[in-house]
Amino acid sequence: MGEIWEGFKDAYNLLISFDEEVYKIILLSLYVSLTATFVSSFFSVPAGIFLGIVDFKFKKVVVRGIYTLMSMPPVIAGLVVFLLISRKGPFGFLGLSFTPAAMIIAQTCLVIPIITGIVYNGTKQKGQRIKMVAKTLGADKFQTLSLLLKELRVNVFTGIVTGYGRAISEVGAVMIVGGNIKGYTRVMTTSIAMLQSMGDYSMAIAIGIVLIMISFVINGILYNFQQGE
Amino acid sequence: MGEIWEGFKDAYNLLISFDEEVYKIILLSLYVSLTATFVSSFFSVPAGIFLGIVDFKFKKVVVRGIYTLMSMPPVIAGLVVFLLISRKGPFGFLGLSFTPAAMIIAQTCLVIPIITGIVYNGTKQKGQRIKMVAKTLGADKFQTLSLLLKELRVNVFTGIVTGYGRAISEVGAVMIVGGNIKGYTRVMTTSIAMLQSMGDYSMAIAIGIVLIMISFVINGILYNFQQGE
Amino acid sequence: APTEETSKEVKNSSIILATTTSTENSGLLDYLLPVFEKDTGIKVKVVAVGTGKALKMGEDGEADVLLVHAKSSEEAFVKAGHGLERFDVMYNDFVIIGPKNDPAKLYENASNDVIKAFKLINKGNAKFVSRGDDSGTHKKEKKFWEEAGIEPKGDWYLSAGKGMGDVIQMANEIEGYTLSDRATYLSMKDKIDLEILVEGDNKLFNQYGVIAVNPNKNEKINNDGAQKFIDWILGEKAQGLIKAFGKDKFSKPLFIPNAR
Amino acid sequence: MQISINNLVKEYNGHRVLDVGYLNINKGTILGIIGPNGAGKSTLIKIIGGLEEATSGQVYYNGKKIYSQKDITVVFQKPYLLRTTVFNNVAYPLMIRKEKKKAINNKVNKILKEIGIENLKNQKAWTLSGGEMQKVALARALIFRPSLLILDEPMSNMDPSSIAIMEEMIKKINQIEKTTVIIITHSLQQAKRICKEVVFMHKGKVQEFGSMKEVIFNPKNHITKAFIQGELLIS
Amino acid sequence: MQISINNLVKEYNGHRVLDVGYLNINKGTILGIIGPNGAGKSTLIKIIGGLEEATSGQVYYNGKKIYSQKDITVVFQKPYLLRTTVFNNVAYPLMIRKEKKKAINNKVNKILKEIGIENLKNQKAWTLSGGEMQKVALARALIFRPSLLILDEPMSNMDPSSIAIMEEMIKKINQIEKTTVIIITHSLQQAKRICKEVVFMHKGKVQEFGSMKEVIFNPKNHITKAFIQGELLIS
Ligand SMILES: Nc1ncnc2c1ncn2[C@@H]1O[C@H](COP(=O)(O)OP(=O)(O)OP(=O)(O)O)[C@@H](O)[C@H]1O
Ligand SMILES: Nc1ncnc2c1ncn2[C@@H]1O[C@H](COP(=O)(O)OP(=O)(O)OP(=O)(O)O)[C@@H](O)[C@H]1O
Ligand SMILES: [Mg+2]
Ligand SMILES: [Mg+2]
Repeated sequence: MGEIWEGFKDAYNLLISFDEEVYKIILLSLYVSLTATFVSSFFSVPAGIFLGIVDFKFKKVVVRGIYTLMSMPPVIAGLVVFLLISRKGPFGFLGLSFTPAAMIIAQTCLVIPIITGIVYNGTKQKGQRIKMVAKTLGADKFQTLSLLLKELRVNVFTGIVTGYGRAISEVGAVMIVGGNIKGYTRVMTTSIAMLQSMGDYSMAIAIGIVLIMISFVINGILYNFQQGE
Repeated sequence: MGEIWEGFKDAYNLLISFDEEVYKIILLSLYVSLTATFVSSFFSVPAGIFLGIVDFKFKKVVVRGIYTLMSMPPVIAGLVVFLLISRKGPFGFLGLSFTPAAMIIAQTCLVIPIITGIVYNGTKQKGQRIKMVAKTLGADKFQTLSLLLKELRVNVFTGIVTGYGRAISEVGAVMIVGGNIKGYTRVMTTSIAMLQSMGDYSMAIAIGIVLIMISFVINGILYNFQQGE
Repeated sequence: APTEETSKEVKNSSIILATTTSTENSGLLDYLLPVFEKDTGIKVKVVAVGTGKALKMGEDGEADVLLVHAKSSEEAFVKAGHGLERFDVMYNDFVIIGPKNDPAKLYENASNDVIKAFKLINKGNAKFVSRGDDSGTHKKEKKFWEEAGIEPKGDWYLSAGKGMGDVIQMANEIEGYTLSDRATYLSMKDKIDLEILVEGDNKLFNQYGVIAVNPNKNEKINNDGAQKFIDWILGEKAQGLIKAFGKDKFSKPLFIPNAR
Repeated sequence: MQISINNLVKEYNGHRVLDVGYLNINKGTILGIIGPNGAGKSTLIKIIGGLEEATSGQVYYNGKKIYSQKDITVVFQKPYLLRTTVFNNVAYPLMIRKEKKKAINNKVNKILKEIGIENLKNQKAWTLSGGEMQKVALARALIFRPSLLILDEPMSNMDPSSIAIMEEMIKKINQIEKTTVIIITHSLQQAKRICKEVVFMHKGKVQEFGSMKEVIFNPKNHITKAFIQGELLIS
Repeated sequence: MQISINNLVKEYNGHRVLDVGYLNINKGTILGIIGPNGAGKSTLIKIIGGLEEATSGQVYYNGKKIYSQKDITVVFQKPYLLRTTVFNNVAYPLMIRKEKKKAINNKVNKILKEIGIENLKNQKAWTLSGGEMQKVALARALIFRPSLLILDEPMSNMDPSSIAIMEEMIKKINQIEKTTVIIITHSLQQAKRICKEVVFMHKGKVQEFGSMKEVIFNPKNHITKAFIQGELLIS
């Protein structure tokens, strides 16, 4: 219990210490998870919208597959990516193992189904009508997509926030593909896991608090994009 | 790479081996994560609906707080629950540390914000109109809630599926509060993490495959509840 | 009241053992504990963590008994009153493992001199993966660097903050060196390309100890069970079992019992 | 139910869209509300129906501030139908009133037949045509015999013969059960056919209130006059 | 734009809701579609507007199967407005046609003024009253001068004087730009005022097609006759 309160104190000290290592860890976390969220959104938001308004054979199976992949354990995503990019793997020649790039790839795999699933769900409910209006007003394919994006922004926002939440908070995938190398691939969650495994609870909680505070700010920024209502 | 294909073979062998330990692990995973999802839904679905239709002071802050808690790292959730229920913690007298009950509690904490956030989002968009209709037709509070549930079932479904996905796939929280004790608190994700750290990749992937297959079935069952459209 | 009695019985019938990953991952506990449970009726719940965390769990009274390998920390632990008494149980040894082609030429020049080997790694600018997690192994490694007069820092030195198995895999992936306990290495040998390059130095001795957690921490601590476990594992039967463990598979025991 | 309104004001961000000083609606009347778009008609009835808060002012139901929501119903301008079948939509108010299954069946079948949509009974509500939706919404409100029935342009998408049937039903319920009916309409014809009294609203204010004849043939107010002339212009 | 329809059929789960053998809509006409609820009017115009697939049959636009969606617009029975201001809603078709900002401004302000809602310019679309929404939806369709304008009960919630204004605008566009207009309405009065030709539909079939006078004063078909009498009954 005491550790929780101490965690708050430590979090404060951590932030005002301006320790370079701490800030590097925070920045790398943000870089990796935000990039993964951004890359995923780039594919998933259009994919979710597409799924929501277009009918095709086996659509039901695809949708159920996506919902299922929402339950993909981060460790498995990490492991599969690791095996693909490892020295002996098919993409070994790229030399990606234990790099931030590998961490981004693994998190992207994890986040894609989440954003796709949530955006699909919102589109299914309102997408058809929006598409029709766009059509009647003479919008081309790209304009229709951008209108759908605008009108469905609340759902897109929820999808992205949920996806970001998954990315920033997961530890299994980045731990495996990144390796938690000090000064290079160590991020907030891997630090937390490490500190926890070393029994340094209050420091672990301190970093957790910092992580949550940062998420609060980031959600605020994302929230402003979907505003205007 | 080869490990991935071997993983499929191993998954098959695992399932047809009818090994008691394997089935115990699978069943415990399901028990813990489904119970956590169920308990969370019980609180979160009404809470999300409530947030979506009722206005109050500081609502915006509460909503942003919930979105933020979606990014709570499982390790932190696990750690905080652990400190609370640990022998010297305030709830130590309950003797919950390293028990399945503790795992359920930790996962519940993790899943509550996710379901609440997604349900809130759906309710915000349609809840007000549904509430009005219920009112005009003379529904009392409970009947209104049950009508909202029915009409918003697609959103509720997405929330529950996303929450379940988080619960079944996370390893950080259950590892800490459960301890990965063989035959007692070992679940699929902690097994995967352990096998992975022992370098037994194909077996780790095999369990991952089994986990995903099970999620496919569970999502199918959940999906049927929201059908009827 | 009858309920109190049953709850006491349940309490007596199980203990929490905090230990390092090496004892669990090597399969030793899976091999020993069923026998213990049959002999005493006490169920053992194993929580496998690093030595640092295991000691912390003891300090917090979260575990009843510890089986760890960091002798000086263990003695400090007992001295601070967190544990009752420390006993030697068994030992194995540490080894330096590395890639077959051995770029820093450890096997050629330092096959039984760990300090020299560390110097060679540093001089050859070969990659080294450190546990970096304050575990028993990590503490040992730090001591060697100190003795070698090297401050491990730079691109060649990767501090991973992970368990032994993970670190071995990392070393394997980047074709670097690492310090490992023999048991974990042997249990993973088939899956990796690393070989033992340095062994046999007295400094690489790895002693495991058992400690009962001081029951004054909280009333949930099952000291009776812990004592029974200590008595049992130090006893002839268990020591014999330890000696036999792994012989068939590795032709050598993984741990050598040395209880007095 | 008798309704009286006292100094009712509704503002949105300081913009006043409703400002009704005093209005008394007698039990058993059929009151028509007419007036141009944006006059505040829907806002007024939403407040009366307890679905929106007034910025200030009061509504009294039979002289009291409280009322049972079970007695009042509102049919919206854009009906919201539940995502289920036509039958279940119409049966819903009876179901929540815990009527017997058989009674529900009889009542629903009867009303669906009366308005000529018994063939749509098992159709999903969201596949209905616009007029069909309005019929279902109206049937759902009429079936549980509220004592105050508020209708917001309930027949705007219906065909003429359906309108005739619906108007008959409303008149009948009003006669037999003494239900107070408030109906917003843009059709002076319709107001003439069914309303006993009529209110003319403009820019949030009640400009005219009186019997049908008074308001239409003898408007006191030049705005009302202009509105009615506009109507005559197009009919 | 000239439209001809050939054996158009629409079925839902085997239930036929539309079955139009042959129908020719001349360029520059104003065609009214009347008929009871559920007759298939909305279904027909959705297919013509390219918004729904027919189960079988063809629609030809100026003799061809292909057409530019930029030339055709449909105003729905329940308008869907974008979640933004009135101005942005009306400006949207011009924006996607990449008109200059100034030109857009002028055009939008002009049309809002013409229909008397310039004061709502900056109001969010979802706060509008029912009639105001219809005005915005109609303005949004009229502003970009389509060559085929399809309207599904576009004025059902408007007040009489707004209806008069809107009808004038439609007639003017039809005259000046030779826009083909198809309008569904339940008001025979309205059909009389603006339509050159009229189609009477019943149960998915075209029962009657001809000039306004022919259909209304001299219906060939007893169903049409009954419908028109129903209308007379209430008006
Ligand atoms: N949230 C809001 N913000 C600003 N103005 C609003 C808001 N809600 C409604 N209004 C305005 O209030 C006025 C009254 O609306 P109301 O729906 O009561 O009109 P109405 O008389 O029912 O019109 P109609 O005949 O078109 O249905 C309208 O001009 C509308 O634009
Ligand atoms: N998905 C569907 N399944 C079954 N029936 C449907 C479906 N969609 C539409 N219908 C039916 O098709 C018929 C024609 O509908 P449509 O909307 O074209 O009618 P309409 O002539 O426009 O009527 P209204 O005047 O009420 O607007 C209706 O009876 C409707 O119930
Ligand atoms: Mg209105
Ligand atoms: Mg229609």
